[in-house]
Amino acid sequence: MSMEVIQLGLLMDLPILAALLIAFVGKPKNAYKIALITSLITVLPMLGLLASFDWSHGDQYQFAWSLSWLPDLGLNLSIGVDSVAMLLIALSVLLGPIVVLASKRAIIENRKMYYAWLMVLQAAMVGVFASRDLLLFYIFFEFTLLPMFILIRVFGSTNRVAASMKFFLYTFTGSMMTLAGMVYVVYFVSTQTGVWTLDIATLTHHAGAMSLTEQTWVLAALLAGFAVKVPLFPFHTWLPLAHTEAPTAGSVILAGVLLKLGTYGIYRFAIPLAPNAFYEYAPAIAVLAIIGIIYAGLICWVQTDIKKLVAYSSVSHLGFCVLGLAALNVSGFSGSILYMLSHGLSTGGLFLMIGFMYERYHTRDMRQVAGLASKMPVWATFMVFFAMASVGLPGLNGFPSEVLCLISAFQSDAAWSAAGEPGAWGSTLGPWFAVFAGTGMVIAAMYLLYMVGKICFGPLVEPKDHGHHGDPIPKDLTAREITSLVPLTAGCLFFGLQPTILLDAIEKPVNATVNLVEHSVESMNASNEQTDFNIIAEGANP
Amino acid sequence: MSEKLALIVPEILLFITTCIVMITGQWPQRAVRQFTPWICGIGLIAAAGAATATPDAVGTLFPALIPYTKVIIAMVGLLLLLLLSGTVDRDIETDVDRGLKFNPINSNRGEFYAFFLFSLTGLMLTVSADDLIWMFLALELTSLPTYIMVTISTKEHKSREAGVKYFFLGALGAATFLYGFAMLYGATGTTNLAGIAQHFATNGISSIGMMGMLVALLGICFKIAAFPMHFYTPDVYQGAASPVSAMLAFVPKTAGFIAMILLLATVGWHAELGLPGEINALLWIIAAFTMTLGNALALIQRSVKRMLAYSSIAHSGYMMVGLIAGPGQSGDPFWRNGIAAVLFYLLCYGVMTTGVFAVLSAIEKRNGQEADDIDDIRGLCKSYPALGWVLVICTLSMLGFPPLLGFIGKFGLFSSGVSSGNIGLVVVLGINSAIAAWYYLGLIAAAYLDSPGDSVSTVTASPFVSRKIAGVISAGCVVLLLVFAQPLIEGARNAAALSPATPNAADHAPLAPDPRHDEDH
Amino acid sequence: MIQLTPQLTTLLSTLTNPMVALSDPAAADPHAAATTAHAVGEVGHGPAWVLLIPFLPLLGFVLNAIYAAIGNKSKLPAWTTVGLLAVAFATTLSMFLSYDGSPYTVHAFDWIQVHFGDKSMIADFSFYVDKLTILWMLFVTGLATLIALYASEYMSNDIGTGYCRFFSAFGLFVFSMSCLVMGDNLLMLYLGWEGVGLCSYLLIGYFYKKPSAVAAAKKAFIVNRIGDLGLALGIYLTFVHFGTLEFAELFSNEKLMGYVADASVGNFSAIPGQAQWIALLLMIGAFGKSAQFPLYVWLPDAMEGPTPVSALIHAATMVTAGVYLIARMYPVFLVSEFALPTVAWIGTITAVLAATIGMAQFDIKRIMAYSTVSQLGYMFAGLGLLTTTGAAFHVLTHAFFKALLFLACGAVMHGFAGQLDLRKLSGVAWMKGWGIVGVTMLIGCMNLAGLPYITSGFYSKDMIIAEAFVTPGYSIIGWLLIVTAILTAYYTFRVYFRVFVGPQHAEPGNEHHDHDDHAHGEEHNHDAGQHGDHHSSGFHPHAPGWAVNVVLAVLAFASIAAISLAYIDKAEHHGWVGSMVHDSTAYFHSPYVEQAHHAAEGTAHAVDGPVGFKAPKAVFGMDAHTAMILITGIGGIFGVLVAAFFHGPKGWQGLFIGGRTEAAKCRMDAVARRFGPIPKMAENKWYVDEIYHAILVAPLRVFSHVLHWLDKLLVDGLVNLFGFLPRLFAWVIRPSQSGVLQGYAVNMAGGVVILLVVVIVVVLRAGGAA
Amino acid sequence: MIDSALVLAQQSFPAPLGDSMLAHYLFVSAAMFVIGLVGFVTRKNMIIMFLCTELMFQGAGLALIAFGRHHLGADGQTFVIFVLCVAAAEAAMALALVVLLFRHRETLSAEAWKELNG
Repeated sequence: MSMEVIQLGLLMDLPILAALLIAFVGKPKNAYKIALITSLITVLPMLGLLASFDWSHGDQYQFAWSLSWLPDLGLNLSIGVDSVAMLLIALSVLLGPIVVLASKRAIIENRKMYYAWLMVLQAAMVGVFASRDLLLFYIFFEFTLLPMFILIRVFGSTNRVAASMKFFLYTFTGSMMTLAGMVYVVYFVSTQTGVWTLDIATLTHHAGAMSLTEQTWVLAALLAGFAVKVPLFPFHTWLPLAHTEAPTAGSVILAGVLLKLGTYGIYRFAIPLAPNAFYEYAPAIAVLAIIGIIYAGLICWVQTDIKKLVAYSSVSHLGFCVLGLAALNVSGFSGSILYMLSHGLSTGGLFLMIGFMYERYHTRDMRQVAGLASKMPVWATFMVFFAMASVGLPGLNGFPSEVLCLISAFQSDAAWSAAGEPGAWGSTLGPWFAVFAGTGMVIAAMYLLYMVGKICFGPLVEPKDHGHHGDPIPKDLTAREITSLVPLTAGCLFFGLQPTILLDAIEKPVNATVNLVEHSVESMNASNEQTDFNIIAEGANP
Repeated sequence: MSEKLALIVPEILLFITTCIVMITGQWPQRAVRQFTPWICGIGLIAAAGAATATPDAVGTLFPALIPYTKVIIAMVGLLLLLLLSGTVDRDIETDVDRGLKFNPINSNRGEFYAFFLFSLTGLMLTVSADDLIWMFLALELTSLPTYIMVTISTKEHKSREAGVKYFFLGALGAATFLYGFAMLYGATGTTNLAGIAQHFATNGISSIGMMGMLVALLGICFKIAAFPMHFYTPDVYQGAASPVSAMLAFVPKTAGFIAMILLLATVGWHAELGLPGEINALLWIIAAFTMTLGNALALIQRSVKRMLAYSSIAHSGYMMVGLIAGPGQSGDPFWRNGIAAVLFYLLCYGVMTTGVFAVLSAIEKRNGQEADDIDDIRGLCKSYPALGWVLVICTLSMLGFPPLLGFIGKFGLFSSGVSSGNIGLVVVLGINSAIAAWYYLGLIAAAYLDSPGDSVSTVTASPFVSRKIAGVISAGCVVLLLVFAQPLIEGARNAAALSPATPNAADHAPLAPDPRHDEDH
Repeated sequence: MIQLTPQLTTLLSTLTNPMVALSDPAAADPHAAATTAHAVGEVGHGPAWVLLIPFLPLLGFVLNAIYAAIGNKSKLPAWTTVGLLAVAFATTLSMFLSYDGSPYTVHAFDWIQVHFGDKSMIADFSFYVDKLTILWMLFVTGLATLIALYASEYMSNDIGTGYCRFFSAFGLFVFSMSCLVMGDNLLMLYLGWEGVGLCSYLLIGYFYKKPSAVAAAKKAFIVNRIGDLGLALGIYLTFVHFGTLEFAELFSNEKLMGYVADASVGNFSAIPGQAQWIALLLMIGAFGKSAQFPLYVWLPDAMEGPTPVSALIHAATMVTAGVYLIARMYPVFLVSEFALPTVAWIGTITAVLAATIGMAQFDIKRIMAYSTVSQLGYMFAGLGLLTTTGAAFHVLTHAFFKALLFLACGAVMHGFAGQLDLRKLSGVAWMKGWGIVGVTMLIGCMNLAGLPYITSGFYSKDMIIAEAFVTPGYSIIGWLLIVTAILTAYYTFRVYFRVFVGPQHAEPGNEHHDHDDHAHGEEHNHDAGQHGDHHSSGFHPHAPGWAVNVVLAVLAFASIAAISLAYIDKAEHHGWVGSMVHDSTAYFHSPYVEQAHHAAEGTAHAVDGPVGFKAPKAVFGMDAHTAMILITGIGGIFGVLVAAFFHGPKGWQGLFIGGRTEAAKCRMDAVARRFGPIPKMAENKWYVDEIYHAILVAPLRVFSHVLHWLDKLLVDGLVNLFGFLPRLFAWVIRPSQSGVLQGYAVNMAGGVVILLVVVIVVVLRAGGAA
Repeated sequence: MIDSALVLAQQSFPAPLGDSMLAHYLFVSAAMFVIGLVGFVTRKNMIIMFLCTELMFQGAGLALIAFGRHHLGADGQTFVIFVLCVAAAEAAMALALVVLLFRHRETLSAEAWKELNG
């Protein structure tokens, strides 16, 4: 076990240890400190991993380690990361201290439970991305539900019970189908190779041999879980509810990482395991994504609950992410993965801003709170910043990925893209997809400026009874709050100005995935032609 | 003869223990009386030890079924034993504490433990059964004591009502599978299971044999609490004392599943098409209905025990997926072997459900009544953290939440279902797991997330530490068996290996090729 | 539009630009063309100090943000900004002076790079410098410096509150504008494009407590975004079609050269549709940013921002970005059959429409705003008529005189507590301390009105109008533009005659700088009564200080001095601007096009003559240029006289034809009544905003509400329904658990029987089917 | 005729139960089972209900004997003996149960016991 593997393990173990410490040893008042210190310490091995990762071989699993767990089920504790997973892990780990910082004042009761589960969630999120075993992935994927369920259910606002139930049950239902689909793939591969294996790389290598019908069903099953998680229209209704009711940290993690499990799942599993079916149904998926972009965007525009607005905006934004995946080409995948990494920063930032406001005024209703710029200029500045990042302003995080996703939609139509590019071998999407998805840009400006215009600008409006709750609240953001925002701000700028670093990092795996899809589609086309030829030959020879 | 006896050494040991227990349970000296459960425990451990040493049952359908199955029966039996302590004779012991003289006539302790052991003996005998007569007797031996245990488990009316319903409907069920057995015998001229299998394999399955099989299976559905014989389940579970309910959830169900496995092995599973059409259709419908019914009705319960009863029904439905999938070809691995999945799941289910019932048994209302309403367990993690956590862990496991034991078990069912081509049923299973999540989550939320302040009635710990221990052990197993599941899974796989010599009727039956599988050829 | 198509073809193949009618030695000389073409094809790396131009303003932004964070309460932000911008301007000047004729790029850092296969999409943070860039950057940085200086005084009321915010946004704006103009690829351009939009948003909404300012800011951003969508799609399509986003590569792209060659012989059918779409999409972006019909509605509202902002962003620089875009991407526009005619017509329509609205407004800043829209229309018409030189020249002169006009108006607004209604002000020029404002305003108005020979505005406007007459089929545009020129002269001098001359009168506005936390109004109330000649007791105008006056004077001088630009290089390029444009891709007859043409010569589409040589065409028996000097000159003077007659005060100040004796009454009042509702409609901007609201915004909003409800009821309802189904099922089957023993027995027996029957039937049917 | 029958009887004693005869027995056994079932379902008196289950058991028993005779094996008869034992055990339990219940409700009606439901 190399040093790096230990570091990777630490990313999961440290939060778990902290959770145990908080739950069984620590006092409630220390919970925050333990969580904060742990989440900060966890950053160190993560940085070490980032440094020792061999980015020039980003498509290979690195820091790989495997321990046989249940050989009869083929289940191995096998971890390892490629560059995509590595970056997503980095994102998850970096969000840790931020959400802990942001929770200090919001969470007053049940602190032990809160921070313990927050830490568990941290570990589970790392686990999802670090898994090289299909079942292990699924275990972590599902496991994230529980901490989140508890965070929403116990620490959410008024409608939290319904929200947590819907969140859990909806995603759980979907992922049961995902499990069935995954098992089918494993079974199929075992019939091909004679080995029952859950190793993702092996499965990916052989799954393309499934017939189109099989792949279609597998795709449907996998998407049942992942599309709900993303969430893709029309499976999104749990998200606004969950986001609205969740505590700030929950919303941030939900937006920052948990939704990405869906797109990551599509990228990592749905596409490689059912390449031909995905190719076949990519336009339909893209249409859903685009409907989501426009539909959710327009709904945002008429919200009065500011948190719900941002929640719906996630639905809208994630539409771009799925669109990029549906384009099945390099720019689409790159854009989509970039979106996975960057979306959480701006949306997470917005959720933090709303959380800070809520701590002061105990309302999220834009009719009750408005014009806060005059009272909280620092807050308003950050709010405008994150809103602009969310709008997709160039130079900030949303832009490069949005551009790539839209370009990919154009490109993925063979008629519109130069031959010789991987992914330019057929028509999945086309310019109209980009045009309609592009309206999302306008709509995003509409609803976010509507929000900013109401909540930050205009005459000051404050709810009458604010300040009756608990301790006196400082006027503007405190140093702690600003500290939690600075990394997000820096992240937004970094993603906006230096996406190339990330794009280079994910270039290899993305190209590999595109090649895989291309290979499967071509071989299936070839075999179809062969069949056609045979039929013709037989027909000609009575 | 001696080979046969060698197979039933555990049963013999248990029977001996039963005889001892019957006497010691009524013993005037309290110390001896109270030693009774220990004797049971020793007997069970001895039986488990003997079971491990059981040789292969040559000539039976599942030659290696006995060791694994009997060991898990004995182990879960030990857990149940911990749970059962104090169920009866509580008043009598209180009276003795107050100085009254012990009157063996009023005491039920002896027969209660004896019945428990009898039931387990019956269960083990079911495992050893190689003959219809044996199987019938073993099944009845499993069930008859439980009728009485249910009835005497509490002093309340509900136990009697539960007892009467259980008994009468049980008789109906027994008559049904007996009639099925009669027809099976009529069709084949032998009561020996291997003989029946041989007959089916050589002569095909006659319509009367098929009818017999169907009726027998339907009758055994009573034991496993499956549709359409499940109606008694919630009433009986609710009426019986919680420890007894736990026992009902494991013992007759296991007996029923073992019996079904043995019966189904006589017709065999076709390599591609599985069970013969009628049986497949029957089990398919039963499985789907059982899961759905159980989960749906569990959704609307306030009584935790009723909820668990319905969940027990649902779990039977899940396990039937494994039955339908069958053991696959000889030498097939665990993930393909539905029977192994069932055997493993029986263990998982036994442990999980014992844990939950243990929690319910370990608390009681202040008026001495059983804790049953969901409000009674509200905030349990705060008032009784150990019990609360046991409940949370075991319920999560029943939900099939990864990576707990229930998930591993369910994954076996999933994989066998998928690899045997029953994807539709697996989808139903998946949807049902999600429906089940609803009420399990309610349970978890009530115990862990809600504060005791919400609770209407307050509960207190019951004075039996062993119940708490049973719960903690169950929860411990749910977590720790994850790490050590491999030997168990391996054991289940070995146990469920169909004897290679088994003639397979299904393979010989003239069957139309299924177009689904054309592309495989 | 259809009938225009062949005309454009003719245009491309036969037009002769009068400015190069005397033939263009540089362009005609194959050797020179080849040299320049070489330069276009292989773009070298420029000096790194060029990076100072964008990054100094960015530094200003950062410093001002820091000042804001530490709560600076002095004029330090202003001086920082002015200083940095001045250095940036100086750097631009040195860039101009050191430019050796071949474009170069300066690489700051890698930005977006995606590699697929052997190709890649590269959009780096780099800057591309050619003469077009230099031209734009000169006036952007120059004006920004001046206006920052002006703002240092103008915004001084906000010291300690919004001062830092203003100047940081100001710095960010100049940075973004630099990126827009200097970016070496389309995504950089887009970055700047959106960046200036952001700054525009922030600065329009500077007085954020004012709902109207917030609404205007929002409107500006969103309307711009609609345009940006077109721009973005155009950029994507450019990449998808040409495989590059970098200007240097794009303009040496063989495909594009081939298309230009095809276009030059009118063979548009040889150009793929998608290549033609690029220009149409980019055009939408240009319409949004440059406030062209139908996306012009945001610009008048944008006057909610502080006046320096209106001057710099919404008059001089940002709104010309559309012109820049089209000029920069001119080859792409040339290959589109419909793009340039559309640009010409939209520009003309905008010019006319905005002028008619401008005539009826009473808010002087809004009049200036509409005049900006109208003048932008001229520029677009010029682009559409293939005179990029004219358009660019007009951009330049307009930048000076419109900035001047705005700043003068701003001085008035500042001095009269936000008063902008021309009916409530009169004779301002004669008030104490307002002399410079009066004079410079007059110069600005003359420029806008296009008084012949003495104003630079005249030269640039004339260049465009003349072009319309030499372009076959476009004389109607010419006439429309002439009419617009007359209207422009009228409404411009309407302002001047009413506000700056005549009897002194001033009612203060109601805006006591409500953006200030300290009461600005009180400051002036202490000496109430000393200025009894003002109608509002307790008010005295706040005469501009030195910074404002200096800036106004400089701008006035510049707008006159710009006349000289028309004469520099006149022979070769029809003016200095022509020479600047000439060496860039913006010039339709540029070496680039030449090169493309040469490339095409070898092909089957060889043409008779070089691209863009127009046959000289006589208008009224004269050279078009001379004719236009006459016509527009006379038209301009006529417009001024009309304004003087209707609005001018009695006496010499009204050129002896005016009759106004009061601030609020004039001859026009009576005339306007004769026109019935038309003036009112014009004053209400032809109800365009209302129409947009009725046919776009309101329905969309209703639709969104419908979607919201659908989401709640249908989409979520279905989910809830599926969630409810198990419960429903449970309630349905619950009676089976009646608790009655016999009931259970019946159920069991019935279940067994039914199952047996079902199974047997199912299997029989399945068997039968098989 | 008689001779031949006798010879036949002597040759294969005990003679297997013929198919038609078997059918008669099976019919009776089925009838007993169904009557028992119907009685169980329709009668409310618990003792009678129990008797009905006995009828069902014995119906099955009859079938077993008939089949045993049909196959000329002892299995059926053996089975029946065990069934009778079990039935006896059940009878004992049933009576005890019925007595217990009667003590509490003073009625033998099964419908008196329906508190547990849903």
